[in-house]
Order: sequence, then structure tokens, then C-alpha cells
Amino acid sequence: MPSSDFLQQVGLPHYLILSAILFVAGMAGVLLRRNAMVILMSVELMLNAVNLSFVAFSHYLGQMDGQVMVFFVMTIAAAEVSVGLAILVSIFKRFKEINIRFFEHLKG
Amino acid sequence: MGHDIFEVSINAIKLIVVFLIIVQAVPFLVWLERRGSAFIQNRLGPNRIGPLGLMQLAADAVKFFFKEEFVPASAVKLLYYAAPVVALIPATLAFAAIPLGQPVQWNEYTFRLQGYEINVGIVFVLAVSSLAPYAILLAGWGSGNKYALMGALRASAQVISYELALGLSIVGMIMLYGTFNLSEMVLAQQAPLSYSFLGANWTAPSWLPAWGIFYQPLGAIVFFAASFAESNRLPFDLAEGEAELVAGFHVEYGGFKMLLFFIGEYGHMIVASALMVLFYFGGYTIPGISMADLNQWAAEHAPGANAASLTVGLLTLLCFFVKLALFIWLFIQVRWTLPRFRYDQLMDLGWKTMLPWALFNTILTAALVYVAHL
Amino acid sequence: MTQQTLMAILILSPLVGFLINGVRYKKHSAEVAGAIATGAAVISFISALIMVIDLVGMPAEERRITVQFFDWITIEKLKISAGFTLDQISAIMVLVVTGVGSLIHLFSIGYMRHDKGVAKYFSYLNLFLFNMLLLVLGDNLLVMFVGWEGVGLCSYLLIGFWFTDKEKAAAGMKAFITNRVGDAAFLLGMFVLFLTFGTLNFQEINHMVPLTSELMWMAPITLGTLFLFIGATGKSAQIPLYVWLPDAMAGPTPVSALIHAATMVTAGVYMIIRLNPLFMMAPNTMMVIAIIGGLTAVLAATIGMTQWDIKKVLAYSTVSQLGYMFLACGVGAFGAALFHLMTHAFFKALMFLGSGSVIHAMHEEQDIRKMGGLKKHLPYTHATFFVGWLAIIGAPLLSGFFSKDEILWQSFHSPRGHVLFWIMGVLGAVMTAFYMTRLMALTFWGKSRVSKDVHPHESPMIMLIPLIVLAILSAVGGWIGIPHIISEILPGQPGNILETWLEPLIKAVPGTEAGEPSQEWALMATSVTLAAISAFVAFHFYVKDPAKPKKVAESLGKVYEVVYNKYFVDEAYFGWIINPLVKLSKGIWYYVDVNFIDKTTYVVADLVRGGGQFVRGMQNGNIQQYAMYIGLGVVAMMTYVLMR
Amino acid sequence: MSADVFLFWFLAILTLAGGLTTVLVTNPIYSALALAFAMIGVSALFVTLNAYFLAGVQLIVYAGAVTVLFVMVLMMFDLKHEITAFTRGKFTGLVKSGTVALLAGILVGAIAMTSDLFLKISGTPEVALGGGDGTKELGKILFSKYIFGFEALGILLLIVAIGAVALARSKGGTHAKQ
Repeated sequence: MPSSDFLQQVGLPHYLILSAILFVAGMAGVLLRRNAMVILMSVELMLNAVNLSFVAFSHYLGQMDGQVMVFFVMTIAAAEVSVGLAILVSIFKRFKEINIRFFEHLKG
Repeated sequence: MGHDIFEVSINAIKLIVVFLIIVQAVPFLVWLERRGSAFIQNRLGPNRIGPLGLMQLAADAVKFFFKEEFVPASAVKLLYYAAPVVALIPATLAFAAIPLGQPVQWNEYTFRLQGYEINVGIVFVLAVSSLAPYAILLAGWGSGNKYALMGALRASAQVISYELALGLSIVGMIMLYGTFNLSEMVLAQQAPLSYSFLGANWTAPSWLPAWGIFYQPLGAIVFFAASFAESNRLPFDLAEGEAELVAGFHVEYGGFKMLLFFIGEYGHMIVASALMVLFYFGGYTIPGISMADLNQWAAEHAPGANAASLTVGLLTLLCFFVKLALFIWLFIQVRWTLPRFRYDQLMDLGWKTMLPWALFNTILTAALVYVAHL
Repeated sequence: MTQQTLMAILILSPLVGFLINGVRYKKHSAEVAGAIATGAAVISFISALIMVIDLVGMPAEERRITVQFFDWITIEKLKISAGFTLDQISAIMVLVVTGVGSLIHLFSIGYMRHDKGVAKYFSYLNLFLFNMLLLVLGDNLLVMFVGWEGVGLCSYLLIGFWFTDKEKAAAGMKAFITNRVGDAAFLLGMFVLFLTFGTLNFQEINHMVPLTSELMWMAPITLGTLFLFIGATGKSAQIPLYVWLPDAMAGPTPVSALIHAATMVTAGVYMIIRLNPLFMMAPNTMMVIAIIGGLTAVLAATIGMTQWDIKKVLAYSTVSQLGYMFLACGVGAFGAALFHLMTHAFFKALMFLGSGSVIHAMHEEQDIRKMGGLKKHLPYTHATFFVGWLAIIGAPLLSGFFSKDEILWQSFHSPRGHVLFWIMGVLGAVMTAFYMTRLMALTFWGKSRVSKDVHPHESPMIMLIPLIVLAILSAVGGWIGIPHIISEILPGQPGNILETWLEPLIKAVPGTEAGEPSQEWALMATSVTLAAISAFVAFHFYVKDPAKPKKVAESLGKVYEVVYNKYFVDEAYFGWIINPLVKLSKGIWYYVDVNFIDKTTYVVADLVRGGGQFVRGMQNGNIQQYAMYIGLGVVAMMTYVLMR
Repeated sequence: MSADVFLFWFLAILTLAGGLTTVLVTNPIYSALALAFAMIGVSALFVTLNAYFLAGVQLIVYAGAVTVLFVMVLMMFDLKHEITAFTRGKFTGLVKSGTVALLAGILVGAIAMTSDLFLKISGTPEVALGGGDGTKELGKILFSKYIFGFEALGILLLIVAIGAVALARSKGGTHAKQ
């Protein structure tokens, strides 16, 4: 049971812990889920967790750089999703299958 | 928000009022649309009940309330029920961020005629309205109907693709006025129109206000067209193209849920027109009269400062609503005059025509601003 | 025009000619190619002339044109600029190189007309000229070394010009490899000098030299100069590295004239003259140089007396004349060395070209036993050759006489000199007179031994003009260095122009007292008379009764055999140096490379493959597992960071 | 419990619920919607951190574009509930879960080890941002200090757009044969 002032004063650690939990949850999704779509979503979740910690740091350290990083992360996330979804769509069109284990057969 | 009970309560009331504006405008707009379409098509339209058929509104409302609560068997309950509510959110939230009039100075309190003041208002409005597709998708998926699903997919695709053009067309204004704040943007448009470029100045006759459309005509056009698509209205209403998909994503909806969808759609319309007014037509400022003169005049003629600022606030509010009404009528007019696009035409227009023009506008503005600031 | 542009033209025009001819060399005809090449040579000769005239215009003390084109190498201590300098020494050398070079280009047009790769030949010739100019004009040892290597390369290319013939290709390789030995020594010398002086620039070195005596730098200087001298022996064909020059005669005759008589082989001498203050500080080196030079002069002369190939004879004569120059350097008479270098360039080029004309006339026949009585067939060639002969055997008032006499007098008189050196010199002179007369006799005089199917004919004008010009030069060229004793009795006492010209750069050996005129007269008379006698003997042998030489040879017996086979030097090299080297390297190849290095690399390769096989197992295409590896990596890293 | 603290806990719980649902729910559409929920929560958290502009961008990019794309694609695929939503192999599943647990432990440990330091920091709210939202500062730093990264991202986006179009046009990826 966390102490009461942990509940009372919200500080950097709270945000960090939150983002850590989100990150780990996303990682679990990436590692354990079978649906490629869901895996992509989990990746998004991880990225968001990282963004959160970035913003928290930039807020509490009073520096903008963290927010810039968030900017970049968002851009890269968008790019990654668009390509990933395009690949998934084209594979699904062809094989009617988005189970991650199935992708092992796409060698060569 | 507030510091003492009076201010807080006033603000709370303000929020409720803003919400009600959206909600209550809808029946009126429905009536307006029906009458307007009737006039356009040489009909009379609803004119039986009450003067000018205005009681029709009440009748519709009653009908909506008392319709049967119907859920298709193949529906996904949760999503089916969630969709209409979600549909309500973006419009209302966005509208709440729009300054409707000059802030009223009441003793030591300042009341903005606006749901809430946000420093990055434009971004907020865009962000909120970018949530619109969810309602459509939820509805389409939830009501387990292939027409609905297709409509939903179309609609959301359309909305996403036109968001780009929409956002880009505003960027020009943002660069010009250097602010994300809607109120500041409005105030920046009150000065008399004058171009100054590389030292050369040209000032228009004083009755011509410095509206954004004079600086960003291309942006204005693109924005206007894109806002049509955003609010899923003709000529872009493929989501509910009666011909191919019965009624699009809200086939399965009836009664009050349908009404909520209506509210969402008309809310979109209102927000779009309001943004049009804000960005390109000087917001709540009265053309030809700068705010300073207005305050001056009010201070002379009204008893007491509070009354003066109140009058000014109301005047500006009135002016804003007049402009808004004009644009809404424009929406209706367009709806009943233009035919509907084909889907590929729609996508071509969005991606191959409007997006490039918006980009061009942005780059041009950037270049001009840069040169002007040299 | 500024000095810079002039210098650029002087150096670059042969390069341009080389490029023009070198590109698409199969397309150019002999005339076009020759015109281009000769034009390039002449242009650089003219610009050199202009610059030298400027030089003469300057006051005697600062007669130096230095042009720094750009900084070539800059490593913090080592600063080398592509700089070129024209001073009294390089002026003479440049004039000789470009002038004689142009003449020989002209000659080649006629000589090489019927050759297929004529344009290639001319491009090589121009390239050689360019490199030679680098060598001569470079104001630091490195630029000189570039030229040094370049001329070596060109000599290789031109010796092996007819590379389809195995022996000629082999001769080219021999020359190249032998030069390598010298070049290695040259490099070592450069290193030593750089370590000692911290610079490679001639001026700076020569300025520092006076300080060296109190800085106790004798040892490094002696070492460096010795190394440089070995390099010189390589390039200038001295004992023990002279063996390549006679074989180098495999190349076209004009090449032999230009490279292996007039210019390239004198590079070593030039280098020593260039650094004369430095060598002055190293008496031991000077002694070595003198001994080697004298020995080479005598040895090569003895071999030359027995050869039957016209060009071989000339080659050995070249070697012995180079020996003279080194002898002069050794006794500190650098001026005399330069003087002899110039005159030798004239008359040796003349004789080579003349022999070329003879060979041309005899349809590529080089054996003088099959010649004789060519006088009536080729009168002009004979006349010019005659002048050359007089010059080389030191007939009075011709160029060879003055330079050779200068050398002999100095070798006797200079404090670094010794009577033995003088004796060597005189021996060399006598033998030179002998074999040159023999050559003349067998080639031009006496009754013809030409086989019936050969019809000798005089060469075309384009080949005769250079001969005539060179003949004039080798007749009068020596008059710029008339010794005092003669100039005193001459009307108007012209004095020793060359000496006064070189005076600021080449100081006399310390402790030289004024020579005794009577003594000098005596020595001069001795050498001249001895040479005359031996010439007469040779004439008697080979024209009056040709049976005599055979008898003499038999009477000498073994000795003659040894001399005829060039003292078996090549065989010795093969037996004691080359074959052991080949064996050794074969052994190393087999035991070290094949059995050790390759084997180890195989083992390593197998290890890598095994590792790859193992890792491949992990790479099973299960993306989530990869993600897991990444996660584990992150965990590891974070644990490290936290535990640290 | 003051307003902002309450806000934080509220949003935190919201976001966590969204994230966990994303991972745990077997119907991909629900997880997509939950993801959108989490995104909105995160952007709200940004607001509590005074990063208004980023909050807006977060909504537009993630909630407005990315997740909508997910939902649309899923609806096109029309997937039923998966029989095996989670990895089946016992051992690998264990190992992976172990990895996750390890990472979680490490992260929490790290934060715990350094939390006092953070608390010290968190004592001083930001000053450089001049109180209100630092949109202007963000723009300035983005276009001065990080301009190169910005340009690079632009190029990246262009390439991605082209690649996505190419993929979408190709009939079923590399194995296309008709």
C-alpha cells in the first residue's frame, strides 16, 4: 500500500512509473500476441509510453528538447504504422492470414 | 477556471449554454434546410404546423422521442449504443473553443463569450474534429450491417483524407498571424485592410476590414471545400449515398440516436462555418468598425462600464451569429444545388487537387512571409 | 611572361605532348606524332633558353629562379612543396637535356619512321623528357626522386620497346631491377639527410652544411652521402651496378643516345654536383667516389676494347666516361665533372646517333665485323662521326680535350686527388683512344666486309641535321671551359667562362694552391701524346694488317677471354645473388605462405562457419523471439547501468 | 487531494485501463478502440504537463489518424475472435513472460533507485517554458537546434508515402502471380 504522500504529491516518478507500466504492457503485447495488427498496436503503445516519459522529463526539467523528441517519435510512429499496415494489407489480400507465426513461411 | 462561486457558476452556465446552442440549433436547422430545399425546388415545404411551419420542429422532436427503441439482432450492443454519443462529442467540444464575442468585463471579472479559452485553440479544434471518424466507424461496425459498414469505411476514409487539406489550408493563416489562439486571430483581423510588402504599403479604403480572405483567398477556398467534406454533406455525402448504400452508416439507427447523429452532423456544419468566419471573415468583429471605436462608442452611450462592455459583447455576438447564419445558409444552398461526387472523383479531388493546392498555398505564404520579414 | 608561366611551360609541354601522343597512339602517323613530340621538346627548349637568358641578366650572386607551384606534402615537420629552381648548375643541365633532346626527337622521326608503335615511342620519349626536367629542376630531393623514378620507368619502357623480343624485354627488366637497388639506397640516403637536417630542400641543406662541422654531424653526412652515391651508381652505371647499361642497348638507338648516353645516366653525377657542399663535408665518401669512378673508367674501357657490337662499344665507352665524371667529383672538381658531362653529352649523343645512322644504313646490322669501308657510302655520317671521334679521344682544341684534361689535371692537382687517380685517368684515356679508333677503323675505313645483299645508303636529311648540329657542338662546345694556361696564350684571354659562371655555387676544394703552369703543360702533353700513340696503334692494327689483333688476342689468351666475357660479372651476379634469392623466396613461399598462413586462415574460416551454423539456429524467423532477444538485451544493459 | 492530483490519478487509471485492454482483449477491434482510448488519455496527460500543443498533435496523429487506420483496416479484414490470441508454445511463452517481468522489475527498480532524485527535481516546476504553453519555444528549438532531424524526418515521410503506395498497388506483395 503506497504511502499517503505518494498519493498526495504527484511528481516526476508518478509519470515515469505510469509510462513504465504502459511500456511493459506494450512489450508484453508485442511478445505474446499472435495477431500482427495487435502487435503493431502494442508497439504504438510502447511509443506512447516513451512519449509520456519524455514530456514528463521536459516538464520537470524545464527543457523543450524532450518535446521535440516526442515530435520525432510521433512522426516515426506514423511512418512505421503506415508501412506496417500496407504490408499487412497486401499480405492479407494474398493469404487471408495475419497470424504472426504464419509470417515465418514468407522466407525467400 | 474561477476563483469564487459567482465566476464559477457563470462559467458553468456558459458551458451549458454553449452545449445547448449546438443541440437546439439542430431542429431549427432541420426546418431551415427543409424549407430552403423546398424553395430551391419550387415547393413549399413544411408549412402546415404553426406559423411558417415552425411548429414542425417540436413535432419532429416529439416524434424522435417516442419512436421505438430498436436494435438489430446482429449489432454489437456496446458499440451500437456508444456511436451516437461519440458522434456528439467532437462538434460540441470544438464549438466550445470558439470565441463568439468580445469578452465581457463585469466588475473585476472577465467572462469570455466562449466555452473555454485555449492558447492553441486551432490545434485543439482540429484535434477534436479529427475524432469524428470514430463515431462513424463505431456506428458502421456496431450496427452489423454491410451497407452501414461500407458507408462507415467510406466516410472515415473521406474524413481522414480531407483532414490533411483542411489542416494545411489553415497553416497559411497561422503563419500570417503567428498565433494558434483563435481570439488573437480574430482581433488581428479587425484592423483596416492594408498590404505591406518589402516596404511598399497599400492601404485599402477604411471600410474594408483586414479579413483573412483578402490575404489567403486560396486557403479560404480549400478550407471551405474541405470543411464540406469534413461534415459529410453534399456534395461529399457518399457515406449516406442513398443510391448505393441505403443510408450509409446510420441505416440501422432511428429515433433519438438518429437525432444525435443529426446533431453531430449539423454541429460539424456549424463548427465549420464558425471556423470559416473566424479564420477568413474576421470572427466577431464588425466590418469597418475597429473594436476600439466600438468600445469608445459604448462607453459614451451606455450607463456604466459593465453595461458598456455587455453591449459590446452582445453586439459582437450578434455580428458573429449573422455571419455564421450566412455560411450555414451557404452550406444548405450548396447541398441542394450541387450533385454528388463519385467515390474515385472524391478521392482524386482530395488527394490530387486540394492537397497540392493547400501545399502550394502553404509554401507560397511561407516564402512571402520570409521575404517580408527579411 | 612571368617566370612561373615560363617554368610551367618548360616543364609541362613534354607532358602535354606525351598525353596527346599517348591517347589513341595507334592512330597517329610517324610524321604527326614526331611533329607533336619534337614541337613539345622544342617549346620547352625555347622557354628554357629564355629563362637562362634572364638568369644571365641577373647579378652573379642571386642568379636563381625559384618557383613554388603548390605545397605538395605537409606533415607537421616534413614540408615539401612542388618547387622548381633554375640556377647555374641546373641551367646548363636543362639546356643540355632539352637541346640534345630536341635534336634526338628530330633524329627519331627519320629513324623510327617505319615502326608500328611510333606514336607510343614518341609519347615515351616526351614522358622521359618531362621526368628528366623534374629531376633537373626540382628544388628538393623528393621532387628530384620523382623524376629519378620517372626516368627509370621511361628507360625501362624504351629499352623494352620492342618487347616482343624476349631478350630485349629481359634487358629492360634488368635495367629496371638494377636501378631499383640504387633507388633503395637513394631513399635511405634521403631519410638520413632528412633526419640530419630536417629538410630535403637543396638550398636549405647547402646553407646548413657549413654548420655541420661543429655540430659533429660527420657520421650521418658520410652515411647519407654514401647511400646517395650508391643510388648514383645505380642510375649512372658505375661499379658494381653498371651491368644494365650495355644490355640497355637493346632499345632503339636514339633512345640509347638520349637516355643512356646524354641525359639520364648523368643524373647521378648531376645529383652529386647539386649537393657538392654536402659531399665536400664527407672526405671519405669523396675518396670512395673517386676510386669507384677511376676503376669504372679503366674497367669499362678494357671491356670496350674487345666488343664487336658497335653499340656495345659505345655503351662501355659511356660507362668509362661516366667513370671520369665520378672521378672528377671524387677529387672535388665538380665544375670539371659538369663540364665533362656537357661535352660528353654532345659527342656521345653524336656518336650514338651516328651509329644509329650506320645501323639504319646497314639494315639493323650492328656487328662491326660485318662493316668497314662505309666512308664512301655515308660521307656525312662519317664526317660527323669523325668529329665525335676526335672529341672523345681528346684531340686538342675539341670539347673532349678540354673537359678530360681538366679532370686529369684536377685529379693530379687537387688536394683530394692523387697521382694514382691521374694514372687511372690516363690509362682510361689511352684505352678510349684505342677502342674508339678501332671502332672508326672497323666501321668506316679499311676495305668493306659488307655482305652482298646489303646496300648501305646515306640517311635522310632529317637524320643528318642533328648529326651536323651535334658535331659543331662537340667541336666548339668545349671552348667555354678553356683552362687558364691556354687562355693566357690565346688572343684576348677569354678565361674560363664556365668556372666564373659556376663560381658562386661550386667552391674549389679547400687548400688548393695555384697550379704550376709547367707541370700542367707537362701532364697535358703526356696524356695527349699517349692517347695519340694508342690511336695510331689501333689504326695500324685494324687498317694496315687486320691479322694482328687476332694474334695479340691469342697471345693474351685467358686474359682476353675474361675481358671479352666482361669479367664474368653477370654470371657472378647470377650465381651468387640472383639464384640464391630465387631459391630463398621459393622456400618462403612454400613453407611460410602455403603451409602456415593459408592453413591458419582455413582454420579461422572453419571456426566462423561453425559459429554461423550455431547462430543460424536462433534465427528461426519467429519475429517475437527476435523482439525477446532485444528485450533481454535491454534488460542486460539496464542491469549493467544500474549495478555500475 | 487537490484538483490536478485528482486529475492525474483519474487520467492515469484511464490510460492504464486503455493500454491493458489493448493488450488483453481478444477481439482486435476492441483492442484498437482501447488503444484510441489510451491515446486520448495520454494526450490529456500531456495537458496536465502543460504540453498543450503536443497534446493536440497527439490527438491528431495517433487518435485521429493512426488508430483510425487500425480500425478501418480491421473492419476491412473482418476478423472474428482469434482462437489463439496469445502465443501457444509453453516454453517460449514462459520465457517471453519472464523477459517482460524482468524488464518491468528493472524499470521499477531503476525508478525506485532514483526516485528521490526525481522528487528533488519535481520540486521545481518548469521555468524555461515561461509558465504557459511553450509552443513558440518548441517551434524555435525545433527549427534551430533540431533542424537536421526535422529535415531527415521529412525525407523519411516522403519515402514512406511512396513505399506505402507501392505496397498498396502491388497485388498481394512479392508472391503476386496472376
